[in-house]
Amino acid sequence: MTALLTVDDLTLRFGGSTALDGVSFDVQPGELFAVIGPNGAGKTSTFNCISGVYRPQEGSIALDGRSLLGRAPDEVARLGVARTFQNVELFDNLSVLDNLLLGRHQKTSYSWPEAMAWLGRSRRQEIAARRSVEDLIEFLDLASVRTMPVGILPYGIRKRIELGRALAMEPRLLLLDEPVAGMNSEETEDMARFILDIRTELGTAMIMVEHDMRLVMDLADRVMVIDFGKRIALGTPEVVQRDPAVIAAYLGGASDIVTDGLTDEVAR
Amino acid sequence: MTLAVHNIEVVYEDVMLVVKGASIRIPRDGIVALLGANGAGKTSLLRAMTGLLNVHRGKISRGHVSIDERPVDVRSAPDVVRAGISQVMEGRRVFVEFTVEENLRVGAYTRSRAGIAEKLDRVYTMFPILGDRKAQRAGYLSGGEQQMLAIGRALMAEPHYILLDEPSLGLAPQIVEQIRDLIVDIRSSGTGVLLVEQNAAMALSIADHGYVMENGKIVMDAPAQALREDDDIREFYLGTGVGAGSLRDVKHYKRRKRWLS
Amino acid sequence: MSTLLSSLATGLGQGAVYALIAVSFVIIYRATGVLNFAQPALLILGTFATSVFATQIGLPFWLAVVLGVLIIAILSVGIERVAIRPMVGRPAFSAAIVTVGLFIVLLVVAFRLFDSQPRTVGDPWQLQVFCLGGEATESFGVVGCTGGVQIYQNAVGRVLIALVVIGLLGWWLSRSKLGLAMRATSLDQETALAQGISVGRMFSISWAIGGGLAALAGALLAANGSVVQATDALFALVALPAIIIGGLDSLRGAVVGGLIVGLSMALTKTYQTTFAPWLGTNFENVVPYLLMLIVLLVRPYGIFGTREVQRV
Amino acid sequence: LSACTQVSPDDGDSDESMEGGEMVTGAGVTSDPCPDAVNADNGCIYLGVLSDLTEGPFAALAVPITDGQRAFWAQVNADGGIGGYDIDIDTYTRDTKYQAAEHSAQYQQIAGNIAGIAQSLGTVNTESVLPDMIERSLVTVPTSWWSGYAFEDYDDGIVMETGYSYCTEALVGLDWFAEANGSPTTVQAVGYPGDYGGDSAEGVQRWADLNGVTALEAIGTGPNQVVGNQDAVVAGVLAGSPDVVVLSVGPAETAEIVGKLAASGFQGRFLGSLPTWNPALLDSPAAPALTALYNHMSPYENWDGTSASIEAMKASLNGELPSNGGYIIGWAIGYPLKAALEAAADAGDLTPQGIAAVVDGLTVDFEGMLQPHTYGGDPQANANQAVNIGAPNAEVELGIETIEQFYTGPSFDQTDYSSACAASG
Amino acid sequence: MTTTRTLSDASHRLTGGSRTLDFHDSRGLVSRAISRGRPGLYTSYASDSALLNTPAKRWWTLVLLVIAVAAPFLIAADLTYLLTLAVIYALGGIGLNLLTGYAGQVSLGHAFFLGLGAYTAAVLGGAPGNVTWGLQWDLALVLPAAAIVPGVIGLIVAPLATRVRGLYLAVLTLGLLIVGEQLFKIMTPITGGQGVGRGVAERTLFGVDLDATYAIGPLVIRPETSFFYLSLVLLVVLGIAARNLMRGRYGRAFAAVRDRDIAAEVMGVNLLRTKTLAFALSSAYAGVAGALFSMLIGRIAPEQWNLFLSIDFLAVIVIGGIATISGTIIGACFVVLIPRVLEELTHIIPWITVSSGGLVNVFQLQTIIFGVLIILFITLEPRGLYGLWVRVRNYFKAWPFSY
Ligand SMILES: Nc1ncnc2c1ncn2[C@@H]1O[C@H](COP(=O)(O)OP(=O)(O)OP(=O)(O)O)[C@@H](O)[C@H]1O
Ligand SMILES: Nc1ncnc2c1ncn2[C@@H]1O[C@H](COP(=O)(O)OP(=O)(O)OP(=O)(O)O)[C@@H](O)[C@H]1O
Ligand SMILES: [Mg+2]
Ligand SMILES: [Mg+2]
Repeated sequence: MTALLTVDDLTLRFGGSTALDGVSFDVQPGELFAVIGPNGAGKTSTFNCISGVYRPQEGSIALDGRSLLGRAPDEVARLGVARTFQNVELFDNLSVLDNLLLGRHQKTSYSWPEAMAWLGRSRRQEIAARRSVEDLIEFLDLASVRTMPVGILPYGIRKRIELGRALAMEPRLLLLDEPVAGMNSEETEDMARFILDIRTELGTAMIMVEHDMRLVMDLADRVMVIDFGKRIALGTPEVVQRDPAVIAAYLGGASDIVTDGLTDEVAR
Repeated sequence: MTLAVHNIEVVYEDVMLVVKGASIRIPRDGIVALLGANGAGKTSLLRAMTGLLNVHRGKISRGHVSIDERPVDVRSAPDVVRAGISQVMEGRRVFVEFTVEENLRVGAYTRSRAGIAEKLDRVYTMFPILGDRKAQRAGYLSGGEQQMLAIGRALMAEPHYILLDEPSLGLAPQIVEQIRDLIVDIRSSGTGVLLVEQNAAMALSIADHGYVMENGKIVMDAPAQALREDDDIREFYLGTGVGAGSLRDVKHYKRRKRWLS
Repeated sequence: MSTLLSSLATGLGQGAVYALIAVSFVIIYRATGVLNFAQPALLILGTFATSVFATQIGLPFWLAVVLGVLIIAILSVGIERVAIRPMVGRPAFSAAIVTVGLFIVLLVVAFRLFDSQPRTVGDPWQLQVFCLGGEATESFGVVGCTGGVQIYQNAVGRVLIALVVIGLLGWWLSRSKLGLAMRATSLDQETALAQGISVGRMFSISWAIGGGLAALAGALLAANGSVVQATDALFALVALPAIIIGGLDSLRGAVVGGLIVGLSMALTKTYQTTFAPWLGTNFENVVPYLLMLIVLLVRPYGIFGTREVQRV
Repeated sequence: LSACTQVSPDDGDSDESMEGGEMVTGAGVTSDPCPDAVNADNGCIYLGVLSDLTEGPFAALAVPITDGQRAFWAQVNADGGIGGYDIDIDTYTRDTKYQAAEHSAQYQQIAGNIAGIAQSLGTVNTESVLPDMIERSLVTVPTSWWSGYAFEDYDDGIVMETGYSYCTEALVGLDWFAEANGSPTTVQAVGYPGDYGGDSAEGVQRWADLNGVTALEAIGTGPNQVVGNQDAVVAGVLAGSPDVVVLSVGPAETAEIVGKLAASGFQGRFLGSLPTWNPALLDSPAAPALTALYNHMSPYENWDGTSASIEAMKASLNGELPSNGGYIIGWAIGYPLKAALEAAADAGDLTPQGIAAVVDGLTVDFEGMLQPHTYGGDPQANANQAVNIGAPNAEVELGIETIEQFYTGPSFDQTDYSSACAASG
Repeated sequence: MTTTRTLSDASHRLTGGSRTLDFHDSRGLVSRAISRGRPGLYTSYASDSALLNTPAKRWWTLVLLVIAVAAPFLIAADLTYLLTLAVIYALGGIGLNLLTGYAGQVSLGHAFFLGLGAYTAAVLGGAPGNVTWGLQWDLALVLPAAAIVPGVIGLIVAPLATRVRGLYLAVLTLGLLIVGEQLFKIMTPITGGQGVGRGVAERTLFGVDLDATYAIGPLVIRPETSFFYLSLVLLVVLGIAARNLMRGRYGRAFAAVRDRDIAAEVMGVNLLRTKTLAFALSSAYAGVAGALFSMLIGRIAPEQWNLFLSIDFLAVIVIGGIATISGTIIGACFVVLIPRVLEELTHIIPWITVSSGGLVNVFQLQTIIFGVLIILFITLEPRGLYGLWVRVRNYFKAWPFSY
């Protein structure tokens, strides 16, 4: 199986500091790939490079063999990459419905004169978009808030809306930046379920950045660890978890949280 | 010495009642955890305590806040800060166009300029990465770095009470660990802490007392130890209840249990 | 050559007034995020107050200016309390339209006060000139200058006053906590509140300073060797390209922008009619804006402006 | 569309009626008395005023003009009114802010309710509604002195200009200048482009051509609110150093130009058009220079005039002084419309059409404030060309002392005055 | 639409498929059990997103239209003139709202585009003057041209404008206005020149002279009436077009660009193209409004396309409501009609007259009150007059249940 996404030797610098330093990895179709690392390691920057927000100085990124480098974010989106953001980036003044419909921007294609007339293609496409978005609302259990402006909704719901918006883009590769941050365990479980469902039902490949080790270790097929912009480990959760370099740089004493103390039942 | 909230109600836009008579007490020498699902009204309660409601077109429709049994006027946020209550706001909220150091200096706005250098140093030793980036614009920091900055900024005011709205959000496990120790330190230096957390495991591991909020009401009010042992808490907040296993096995139609609703 | 130097001098003098106006805009912008369209009206009211003190009550010019500045500062604070404070937390753009409403009201008040009369402020400079290398002449009670470089004393006075006042202001803002607090307020009012910054106070202070500076600029504008009418208020709008050239949130930028605008207009006035008459009458009005467009092409945030921080 | 039939425009006008057996009246004339009427038994003729009364660029002049007009008509009413009617200009006085759009909107609002327009300020503004005024036959007195109003092809005869045009002013003023100060070798016009400075500059040019004098290229400028200062003018004038500069700008600009040029050692003199003066200039630093170098031109008598009308006007103020000479203008521009109304009343037709009909050939007596003027006929032969030359003098009320009354010179008659000097677009 | 199908199918399975809503049925019928007791529930997406999606809205619109059509016959000519002006302001306001309200690009240069439209119309549709050009074309050609020329200029300047943001953009567009005014002043054959101006387009539409008075049966259609209708028709058509545009993908893209442009890009919205479209369309609307405006006032001078005209339009959209089309219309009525209302009201105040003495004269009072009203409306109701209306409506909607 050829990789869906190949990232090779990615290097990103800001002025003097190096945010990413020769990071390479690949993501297989349908894979759930996790990226972890300390704060400021460069995880979000990796996402930003893939989705075209940052221009890396060196390296290559290819989706299905097509280079993503130098492409504007909207082109990358067209090629099938969708993402969520670490700091929820929803359009606060718009309703949930409109936020999700925005995800379908590329899937509708009528021109502005058609939009003005609101006949034929524009109308058909809008109704189709609406229909698929309603499905997502149902799926993500957002029906009760669908016409509310996103700005006043609680954080957890907003994260879910963001996931919905990304899904509405029907991506081939979905980038999730800390999908369960700020959620309690119940909500985390819901989110985990959504992620698994997306994966099994839609077969979308996903890269997930997360600090919740339970989610990462339970869900991911493979885990990459970066520290100071460098890849320090890549492998299955079991392997990575025991990697001393990873424990030193990231899990630290906190690996206790996973392995003993209050949550010891969680770890096998 | 306590910061206490008495039976407070919060309404937004004159119609949406989101905190429905909540009372909590934060002793100067204690850590109090406030748990609750998304949208329970925790942030709203904090806003009520720090005078930030009117920014959100909300107001306190009943109840009051007191320090040491003396009522404080919480309608003016600057007065609240001067009274010694600092808040780490939800969503980091650093001044993106300021440098890291400027952010910290703004945090010390209510304090005299003397001693500011030491305070800065303290924050930089606590979070070395901030020290490395003190001249960088805060907006370009990573999410976790911004969170550290927000916590550091609140400490600059040397508050008597500090209200932390999800301080561990987006932090690496290692840092969470550090924050946990930090909070314990803060408490021992004589600052009362209100800890709003989704990471209940972390919160309850250090808290003395805990509250659970559901739908705007305080539904549980017990010592942390008791909460740690409560079955419902274990299931919904700690994720360690009956049947907890790999997240892969979680069923999505799992019924939500809610108190009083 | 002497024409060039003379026009540079006048240009600097005008530029100093523009710099004051620009700083008065910037100071309010820096604290409140609002572009205050009422500024021209405050300026002309400042002229009026100074004029009343100096010519009707007969106070010395300097005292009249100080009183005028104080009165307008107080007026500005009042205006801010009534009309701008309710806009805290609302889009800056709506607040800007409120200031347009204020402008309409205040301008009519100014017209009523002026009562169709041009005014003077009794400044010490009048039409006097420094004559460098030329021959001082006296014609018709006006001491003038033939040949050589002719520099109006009011230009020198304007430059000195503007530099001293702006310099002191900048020094004070950078030294005190207030400067930082004001900027914090404009960046994020809620977070500023949460740091204990009284947003309302920052608004008041910035309006007081902004209004006072506008009044000072108004007094200096009237010290032009001629008279001033209420309509001259509109002239304050040339500060807009100046603040954009310098960068909206930078005091230094406002000064540089103001001087650039003053100089470029003066030079255009002197030379355009000979070199490019086809550009039309009053082409100098366009020059600041053309410079602004060029600056924006190269630096979208002006010369000293802070780039907006954006990351996801 | 086939259902539509075109009808003639005045089919809808049905408000004509017969009053008292012989008087025909139309829009703007009622048998009811005016509000606050002086003569309660009289009917009322409503006249419109479209002026710049609050915040426009000419408010300083327009406000006293309007005050003067009100005083004039109050006097007419006090004298018994016209043909059994009092005149009211207050009800339909409107502020145009000197904006064409506002002028047009306000005009639309009052046009159907008035018998004529007692004041219409600004050439562009007036012209924007001129076609409609012509259609309604609304006789109008303009307060702008553009040469086009002398010609029927522009105004169809309904605009009753007073005094001369800016163009004539420059021609005659320069004649006077040559007489008083010796013939200049170079002249130059400085002014706001358009109907004001443009018209005047054309007059300067014509005078120069006629008299074999060099007219330097006219310098365009703008009010200080737009251009900041008049340095460009100062530099431009100095460069050519003409013997006389004809100014058509505002008072503040006049003071600045004259003062700064004097300070720069300029040796020439200045002739200022009607709106260049304001008494406050005598307090400005430029006062000595103005007193020495500047002469003011006005078609109307100045405040120190001696005619009956000036006396009557002063009486209307009970000894107070207006803020500037606008008051004189306001008083003077009352005469033509008064004469037209009287003639129309005599003819028994006070409809707008009736009033318009008497204008052609009507000779208006200004009671000495201005020389009598006959409307219609040959524009050149009938043109008013008498200039009152004044000099600044702090001793005189309103600061201008008349030094030559109703001067006329030879040049105007030699020019071809058969079309507007500065054409409209 | 196979891709859509996949997602729908998938989420059917994802959600267990046991739902009452059948999204594949084009009418999306809702079972009676669900819709019972919920009259507000839409029964199909088409009707949900329809322009007038409630009976109340349909009624209101109909009533307003009937009133608008009947108005010229019921009110005096000068009020018709003002109504026409309000309609034109609404049209121009919609243009500005597209750019500033929806796409978040604050523009102080709107008057320039109005001017462009006006001069395009004047040159193509006006009579030649002493120095000015005039082709005397029919309005059927002139009006589209008055949209296209400013639209194209908008398209050309947009790339520069998209480089800067916020107030920088506002002042940049002001620069455009100032430079434009200078151009207008020196292009005498087109504009007649400074302080002089020129005449405007002639009112001939499809060969019919709108300056003549017509009778249809008993109805007498005067020139001002036919011009009002022309403007009204344009407003209705272009207003609906704008509304349509804003409720679909372009409207959402505009809003996305306004609120968070990086996120918008990541969602697949092309910033440059979206902002350019906003600029061009806004300018085109302004052009049409400018053409009508010029024809209404009868003569245009280069100085009149100034900052104050731009600010008038900003006031229209802020007072009416940012990012609402109907709000813009309300705002235009406010800005145009309130001075007139004030005039009526202040004239009955006994001690305030046109005299220049006293505290203030009646005009100064009117202007002051107008300014104060602007301040009051904006400070008291953030979402403009439209917001006020929505609030009243919501109050009654939510009335028994205010939790
Ligand atoms: N636009 C930028 N300009 C300057 N520095 C930047 C920029 N973006 C990121 N950085 C720096 O690059 C480093 C990596 O940032 P990044 O956001 O990728 O971290 P992260 O791994 O996502 O961390 P976290 O877990 O805290 O979100 C950080 O130190 C940050 O300060
Ligand atoms: N400005 C507002 N206007 C109206 N409703 C609001 C506003 N802010 C919050 N709410 C509502 O109040 C309720 C409580 O919100 P709050 O943010 O206090 O919850 P929370 O417990 O802090 O949730 P989270 O864990 O997600 O932060 C939510 O239902 C939310 O939609
Ligand atoms: Mg990150
Ligand atoms: Mg919260």
